[in-house]
Amino acid sequence: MTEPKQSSSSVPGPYKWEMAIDLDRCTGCEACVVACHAENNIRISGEQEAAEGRAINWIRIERYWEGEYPDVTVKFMPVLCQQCGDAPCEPVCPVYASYHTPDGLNAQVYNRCIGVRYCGNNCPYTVRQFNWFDPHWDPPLQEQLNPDVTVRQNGIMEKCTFCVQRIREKKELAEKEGRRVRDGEIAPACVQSCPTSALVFGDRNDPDSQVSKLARQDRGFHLLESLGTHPAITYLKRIT
Amino acid sequence: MEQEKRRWEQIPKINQDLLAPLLTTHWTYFLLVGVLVCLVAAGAGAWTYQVQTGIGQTNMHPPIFWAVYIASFIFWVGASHSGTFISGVLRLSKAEWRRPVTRIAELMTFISLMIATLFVFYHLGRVWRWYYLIPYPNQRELWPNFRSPLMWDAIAVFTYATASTIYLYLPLIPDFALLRERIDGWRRPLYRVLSFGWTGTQNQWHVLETALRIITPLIVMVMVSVHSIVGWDFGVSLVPAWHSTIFAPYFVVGAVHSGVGLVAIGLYVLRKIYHLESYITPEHFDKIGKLLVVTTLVLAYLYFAELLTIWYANIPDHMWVVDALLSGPFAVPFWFMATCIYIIPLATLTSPAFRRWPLGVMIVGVLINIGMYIERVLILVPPLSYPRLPFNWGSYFPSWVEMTIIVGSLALAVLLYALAVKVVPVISIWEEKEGLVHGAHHGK
Amino acid sequence: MAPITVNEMTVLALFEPSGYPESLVDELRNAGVREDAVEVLSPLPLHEAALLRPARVPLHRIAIIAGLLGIGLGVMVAAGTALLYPIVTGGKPIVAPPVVGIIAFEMMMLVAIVTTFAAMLIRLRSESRNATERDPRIDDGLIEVVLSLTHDSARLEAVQALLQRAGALEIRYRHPTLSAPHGAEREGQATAAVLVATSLLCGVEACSRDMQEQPSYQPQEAPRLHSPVGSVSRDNRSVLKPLSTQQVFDEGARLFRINCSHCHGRDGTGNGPVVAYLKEPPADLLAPDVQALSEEALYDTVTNGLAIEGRDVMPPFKGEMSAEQRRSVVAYVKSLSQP
Amino acid sequence: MDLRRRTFLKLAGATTAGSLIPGCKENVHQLVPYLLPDDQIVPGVADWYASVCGECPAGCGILVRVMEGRAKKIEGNPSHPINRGKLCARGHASLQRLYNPDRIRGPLRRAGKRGEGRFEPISWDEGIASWRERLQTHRGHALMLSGPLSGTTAQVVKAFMDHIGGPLVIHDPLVDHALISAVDARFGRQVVPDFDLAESDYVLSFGAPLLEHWRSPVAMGIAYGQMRQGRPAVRGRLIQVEPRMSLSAANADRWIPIHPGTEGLLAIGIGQLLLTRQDTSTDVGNSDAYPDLFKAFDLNEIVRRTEVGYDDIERLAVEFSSAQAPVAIAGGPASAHTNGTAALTAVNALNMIRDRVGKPGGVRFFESMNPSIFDQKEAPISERGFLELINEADAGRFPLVHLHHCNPLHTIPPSIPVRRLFERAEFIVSFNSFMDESTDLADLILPDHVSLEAWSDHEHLDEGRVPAVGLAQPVVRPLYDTRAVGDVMMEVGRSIDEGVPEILSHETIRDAIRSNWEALLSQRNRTNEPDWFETAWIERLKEGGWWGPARGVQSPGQDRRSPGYEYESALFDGDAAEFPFYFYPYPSLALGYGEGANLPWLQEMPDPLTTVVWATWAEINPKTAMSRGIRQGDLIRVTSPHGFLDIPAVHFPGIRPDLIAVPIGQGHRTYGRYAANRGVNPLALLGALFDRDSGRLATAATRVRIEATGRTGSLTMIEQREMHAMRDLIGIDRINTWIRGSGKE
Repeated sequence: MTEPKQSSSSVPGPYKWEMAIDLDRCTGCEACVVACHAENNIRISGEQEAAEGRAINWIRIERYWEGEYPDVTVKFMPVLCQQCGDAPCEPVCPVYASYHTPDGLNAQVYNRCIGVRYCGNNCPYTVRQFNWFDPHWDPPLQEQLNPDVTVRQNGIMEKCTFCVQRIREKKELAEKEGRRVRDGEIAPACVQSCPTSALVFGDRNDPDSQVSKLARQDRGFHLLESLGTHPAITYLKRIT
Repeated sequence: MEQEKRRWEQIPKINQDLLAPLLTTHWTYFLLVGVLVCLVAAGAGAWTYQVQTGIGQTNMHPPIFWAVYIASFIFWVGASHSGTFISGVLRLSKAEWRRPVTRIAELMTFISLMIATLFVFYHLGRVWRWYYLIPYPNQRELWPNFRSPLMWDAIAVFTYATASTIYLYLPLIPDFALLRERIDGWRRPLYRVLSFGWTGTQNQWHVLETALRIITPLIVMVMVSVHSIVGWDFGVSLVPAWHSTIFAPYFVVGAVHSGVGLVAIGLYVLRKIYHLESYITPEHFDKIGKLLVVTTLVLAYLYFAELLTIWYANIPDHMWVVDALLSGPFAVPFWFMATCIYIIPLATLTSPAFRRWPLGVMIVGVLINIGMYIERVLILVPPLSYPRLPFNWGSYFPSWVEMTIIVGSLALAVLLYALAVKVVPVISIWEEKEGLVHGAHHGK
Repeated sequence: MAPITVNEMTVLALFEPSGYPESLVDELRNAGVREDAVEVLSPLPLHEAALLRPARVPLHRIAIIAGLLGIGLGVMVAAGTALLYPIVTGGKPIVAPPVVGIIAFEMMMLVAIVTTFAAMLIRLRSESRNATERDPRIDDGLIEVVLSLTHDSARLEAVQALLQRAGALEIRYRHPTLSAPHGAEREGQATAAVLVATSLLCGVEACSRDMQEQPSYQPQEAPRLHSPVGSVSRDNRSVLKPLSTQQVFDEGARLFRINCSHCHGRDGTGNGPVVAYLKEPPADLLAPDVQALSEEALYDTVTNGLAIEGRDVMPPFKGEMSAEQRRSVVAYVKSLSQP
Repeated sequence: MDLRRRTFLKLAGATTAGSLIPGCKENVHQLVPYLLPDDQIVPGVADWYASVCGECPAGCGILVRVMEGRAKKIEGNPSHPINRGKLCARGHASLQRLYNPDRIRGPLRRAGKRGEGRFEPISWDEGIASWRERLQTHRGHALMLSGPLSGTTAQVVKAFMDHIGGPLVIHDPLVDHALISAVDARFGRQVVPDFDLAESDYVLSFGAPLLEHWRSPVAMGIAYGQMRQGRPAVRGRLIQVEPRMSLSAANADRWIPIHPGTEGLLAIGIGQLLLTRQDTSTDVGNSDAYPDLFKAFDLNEIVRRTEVGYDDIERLAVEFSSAQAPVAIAGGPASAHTNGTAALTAVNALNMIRDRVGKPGGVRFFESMNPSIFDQKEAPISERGFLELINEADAGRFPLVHLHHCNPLHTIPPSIPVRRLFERAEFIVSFNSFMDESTDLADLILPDHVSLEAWSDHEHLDEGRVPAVGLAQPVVRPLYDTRAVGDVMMEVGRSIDEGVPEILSHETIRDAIRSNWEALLSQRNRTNEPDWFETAWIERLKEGGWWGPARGVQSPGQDRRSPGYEYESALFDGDAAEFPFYFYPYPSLALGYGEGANLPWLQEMPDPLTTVVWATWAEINPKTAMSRGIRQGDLIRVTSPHGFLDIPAVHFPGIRPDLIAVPIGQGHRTYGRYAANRGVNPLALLGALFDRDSGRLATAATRVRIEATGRTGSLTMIEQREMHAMRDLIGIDRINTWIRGSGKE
């Protein structure tokens, strides 16, 4: 990973991609879920696979009921790979298929993975999905597959990559123009499509980026913070 | 002198008794081998089907990524510790009653280790890429990550496999020399190579015994390290109810517990089939029974320690699992397991009369092993079924492919044992002779 | 008795274990038989001190040295190679001391046990007598004493008498035949078989090609499709009006000279060298009606060519020039009218 | 090892032979360079085409990423004022409509008897010829059943139907006729007003599906996000009053489970309290306008019938009166009763009391564009309108029926006998691009392009604050032998007789759109160059449409409500004793009324509240279910006066104990492999009750009863712990169901 040339903007050093999710804005409309399926060649898991609990969603909306009828409330929680700072899935992989990139992302190398699945166990957020069978698209649905994203075969662990193909594309563009990536220039598919703008993505090393401002809010908390995984996603508490 | 003279005269009888299994083959043996071959073929077919179509043939799904394959791996690695523990510790303590037991146990070690490695291959998602685990230089930017407990497993099981093969082969050398003379046909060239030019000079005996005296403590230490590492596979993870310090000792004692049970079964079956009553006496079963009582008590103590700490601390993440085990969906298998490996052995093996009843000890051995298999599954599946985010809780039940592969592997183990009995004398002949001549009081 | 020949002689004497005199070895030694010439073969280890000669193989020391070697090897494997092989881990640690400890322990054990075993095997091999000397009846509980003596016939009788006095059941003599250590030939074939097998194995590895065959269409992968007619993408290249800068005109002029001047002539009036051979004279680009055409129309003619009454008069230049180049030619043709 | 030469040679031979054996064939990739390079296409680089999403009438602007002629991804168009770069789930999934394996790939003619569903492919000329011949014979007796139309396509279809004589009937099940008639009655505008959530600080919603199907769910989503966290100092609150907790109620600050059909009564109650407090609070509207409406009911009776506590009503009144910019909205279940319009009028009256009409954060109407070219639009008819249509069909008035982008047999309950309309018709022509239930009965199918392959424009001149006309251009070449319905109509229209109206005189629909846009753009950015329209047209194509400056607010029309208007309570089909439960079939978030069912992404998208995928389910209150021994996933028989359905039950804490709710969308007999024979269509249980004023079908007005069938239904949930309530490891339950399950018919 070559370091970006010293660009005009004040913030030196590598990027640290992070996301802020405002639970007060999130309505659970699942636009992000389908946007992610379209962008990242996620397989179509039919009814049988979903019944076996093997539907693959890189981002899912967790719904929690609270209370009894009639004063019952619902909490929606979009959960995706938290790109942890100290990811519990990295030390346990015997082939370095799960490793940490200098950009602060937790990357999954499909070709190295031999399907031991320890990373899936050790992830406290259960966001790692596994390809139990080869994916299948009835023609002509495969015309829609995104050539920038590898189509995974069976026996491979996969997870949200923060749309790394978009990050890399814009980083190369910025590098070509000799500048740093602007705040908001990179938007993963879910961030881009979220109608209520609940999801915000950006470089946390840049103090005045949108995600840094949101992450500093006192409503901010991290999922399962006590485990010390230092997730890269800050949730903003819903005000009830 | 007269007594000594009479003892030397029984040596030919020993040769005759202990070589009988290799020479005569009853038709039921072929029937047994035939059945086992069919079961093994079914298992192989199921595995190829799973590799061809994808590991989705199992019932594993997020959050339960590890299930019966890894549980079977632990079970067979545990079973393999029976050999090391019994023959190793007994040799160290020079207990006379070890003589007929050591080789039976060491054969079990050798075979169950092979089955254990097989289960690792069943478990891999992309099994045709297993060699990524080997640290050989390549251009694919591949290198095994030695911080992963699975790499510790790989190295530890490899070390243990080599060590136990050596530990099996060493006492066999003199017997191979004897077989080289007594048995002809296709096995003779094999014995000639395996006996490694043994002629029986005192120096050779001395070197052999020294080597044995060196390797025995080492292999016991390896045995303890291997099953601690298998325990640390789970102990070092973040999964609630896995992440606990008790796992390493608990696994080691559990391994010995199920291993000794397995040896009890082996002793009884071989004694019954090959009429070795004069070699394997109720005294042996009594000693094995005492050993089982000790391991049951230690195992119960460790398991109680683990459950108590979780139950008392009442941390929700862990308590979901314990509740599920004690009173939730996993209650039925849990209590069945608890009776099999704690209550029944303590109830029966504490009475000396029962311990001297070979069939009884064998039945308790079988129950212990069934219980220990379920206990390995219950160590694996419930904690995985209750991840920290309750939205993702799941449940699991093995699929037919998994069950066929498990049964097929069990059949393979029994098949290998049956074949081994035809190639190697089940009881170490020279040790029996040595026991006969030098033993202070031969266990009559 | 067999005729006594000239050189080496091996004497084999069988004894009843009970009848075997403890002092036999000492008597033999007094009779002048060398220490290492005496071998006692038995079906089980005889612990009588007399028989034991000091073991020349220090297995204990070998095991300890091998163990230390194993620790070194373990540390090298777990830590050394990881540092030598720079895998990108984004600053995360590769070497963890407790982990290196575990692997070092395992390697120590492995190397120690394997070396002890190897040392013992080598020692066994050096100790092994000729297999034929071993009388099968040893296994039934007899003890055999093997003496390898020189041809000195006098000592032979003395030894023979000594043995008979000691109660030997049977005494035989044997000349040590120079038999090559058996099995050398067969070992050669075994290693050959192993070699073939490994080459087969790594051959297989080259065959499977996971994820190289992507179901998604890669750039330029057949079947090639065309863009929709009439639609305009946001950053459409062919519709962009080039800036009428000088640089575009020069480019247009250069391309005009290459592609168009052979018919339309260098100055565009239609007097190119090829005109004589054409049925239909090319248009005079300076004519007012041509200059009046819009840029789009000109661009369209250059791109798709021209056909009058079904006969195509001018070839399309779509294949020869890119969209920008055709734009620049059109800009140049438009500029012909201005002086 | 003696390494004599001979053994060495033998060894070398063996190893080389060994390593050759496993070489395997490298399958060849065909890389075909272009003979004639396409101007736009650069291999490996994406083109972005601006267009408009065709999944629902909201008309959000989209950008489609196309690589080498293949559409890869749909994203929101940042410059389009309605969705401003955002996009809902159905918008993304519409890409699978283009590449759906079950699309009709060419014109078909019926081969067997009608309804057998056997068709044989024919050429376009044959198809058009047989259609033209039928048009000539039945001139003046044709009927066109169409989905929502907009812009030039609406004009072309309308002109075509006028040309051949016959009504153009627009049917869109999601249009809330009760709301339109309530607004028309009170404000004289036949349009859904713009409820400005973004600036409001207190939204009192009586069942309005703000986040699911309210005009443009994306626009409402943006407004909701703005309302919640958009402003530094203010955080808007949302209160949802409805019998079943919908997605909007799940996100509300408070959900009030009101008795079905009494939303209007609650509004009246709140109105009374507002008026009594009227002297104290500040800007109260002309209270005298509703002397009759708010005095008709006594507050205690309101509390009894709505089952909403007195202090709750008072709290709502206090909050509504003290809020800075409150707004009251009604729709969804509130309008799905026989007194829908009355209820909505009462709720609108609340806005009048607080004088919220025309204010930021309230109810806003905008001046309509000066003579806009798209002015005469056909209004969609209500379900009651279908009854007259069916009577006319019985009288043999419609021998020739056309279908365009609508599937009435699925979206209209059988109690309204639309099927008779098909049976009476001599010849049925369908332009749908999928084999749905209605097209299955067609005699001739002339498949239209999918929205991503066709030219169309989407006019929203009189709705939002910013007038906008979206322009949709094809992003890929048509995949199959399909033709735009506009082109076919023009061609056939001209060939019937020359005297066609100007709109049909064009060659293709694209030319018609261009002429319309020339008129539209000439009013604004006309420049003096001769080919100004070409550059302007390319500019608009790149931009994705035309949007004018934000408009000022228009004062509402006068109150045209007839005097003596009084509120009456909702009627229900089926008597309370035999059918103890109320029943509410609601349009599902992903599948709408079923048009999304053939898209795999929408089928596998988990329903936000129950996380069920690929299935229909019946929501039942957990206490009611437990009292009747109904466990999660058990199949229950829901019986109404018009039939019964077996639906798997889901324990749904957010529903009234006396209400059963079932999502609409599944239950297709044919509609492609992803939709066919999956789940059930709850509309089959509904009776033919309508809203008194607007004629909209009262979907929530049918009562049902439920009983357990003892079998477990096929229910698939993403949240596994609910799926089989963590049955035990041994799977004893699985064995029981396997034994019992064999009886499943």
